[in-house]
Amino acid sequence: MELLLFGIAKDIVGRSTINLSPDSTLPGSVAELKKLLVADYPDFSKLSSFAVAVNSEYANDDVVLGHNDEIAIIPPVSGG
Amino acid sequence: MELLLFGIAKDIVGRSTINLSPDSTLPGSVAELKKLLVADYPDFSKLSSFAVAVNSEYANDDVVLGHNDEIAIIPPVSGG
Amino acid sequence: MEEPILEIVDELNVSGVYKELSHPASGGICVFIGAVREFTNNEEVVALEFETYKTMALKEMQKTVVQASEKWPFNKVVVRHVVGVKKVEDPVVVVGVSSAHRDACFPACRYIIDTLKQTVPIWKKEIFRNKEVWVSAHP
Amino acid sequence: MEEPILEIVDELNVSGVYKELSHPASGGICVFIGAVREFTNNEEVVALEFETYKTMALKEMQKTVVQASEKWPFNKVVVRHVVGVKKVEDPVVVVGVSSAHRDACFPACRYIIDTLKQTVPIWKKEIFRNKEVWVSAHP
Repeated sequence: MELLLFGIAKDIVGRSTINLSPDSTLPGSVAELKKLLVADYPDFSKLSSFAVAVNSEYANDDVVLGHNDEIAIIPPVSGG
Repeated sequence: MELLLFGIAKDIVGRSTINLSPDSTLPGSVAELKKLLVADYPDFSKLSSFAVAVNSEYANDDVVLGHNDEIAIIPPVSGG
Repeated sequence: MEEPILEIVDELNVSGVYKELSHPASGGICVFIGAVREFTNNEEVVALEFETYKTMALKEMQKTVVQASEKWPFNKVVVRHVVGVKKVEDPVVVVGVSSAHRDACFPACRYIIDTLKQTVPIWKKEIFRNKEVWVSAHP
Repeated sequence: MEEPILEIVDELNVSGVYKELSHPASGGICVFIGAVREFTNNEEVVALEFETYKTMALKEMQKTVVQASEKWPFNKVVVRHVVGVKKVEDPVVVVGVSSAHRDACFPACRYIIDTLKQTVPIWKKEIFRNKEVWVSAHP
């Protein structure tokens, strides 16, 4: 499972993707993924908010994650 | 006293100015000018409305007209 | 507000308006362009003809942009209207406002075009295949 | 609504937007341009840097213009946003809508830029002389 990182999320993690290797404990849902991120990178808890996108759509906390999904961390957007 | 005519006012009168010669009975106010126009050219009474401008400013009925004023008949505007 | 650009022109080129409105303190620019539509009440329009009382039109434009600047803070403004005969898709009026934030430029631009259509002495004749009509002249 | 023009670009040229929005049934065209401002909270901005998640950004733009077209009838729409480093007065986003009447293009254009700023995954970093800040990242 690979996570795409953008904006400040990339700065917090220090790179633009995170690979969760198949044999580690993979998050089963968006909520679990968020918990995992905050545990590994406490700076995520300092953000105004952050969302998760699954296959380039905003995903609620209860969305289930599959191994082949494209998953992205979406910090507060600020286009325009 | 010369009147400038625009848009449909020009079509009603058939030319772009009216000269009121000095020795005819000149209208003393905007209200009198409007009455005179409607009397001479009844088609003015068929318009949605028409205004009078004195020295290129909209003028109320009670504005007094002087011989050197630039006076214009302003039928309903429709720019844009 | 910087000195407004207010013009009556024979030909309207809208591609340069952005440059005229660009300003280091302006984060938002709102531009309205009015153009000739092909149909009015299902009747095909061949052309529009615009006429103006120029000195008064420029004065009324000036009053309108001053009123707008008292309601919303903005940096630059352009109002440019054509005269003469214009065909379908030709631009006939452009109103542009640039301001720090979009909360100002949108309503200011809308106010200026709405007020222009009510007060600025410009007249439009719709030319159809077999008749010509001065718009809004009759009830 | 015709097929919308939705793009993420490195360089934004706004002078051609009018031609893209011109349509024989459109009497009104409303264009919003967002540009880099020189100061944010009295601090001088050297540049802005924009980053995007492109596939998702284009999907969100599409959703936004479909929502707008369900609220207001319009003929054409353009949404174009930059990525990369932009300097003061550079345009960074253009939203344009053309419709029969201005009652539709003004609110549709406003809705699209407002919604874009809330939902489209684009991030802006303000580059000051001695620091860099991701806008809106922190409370």
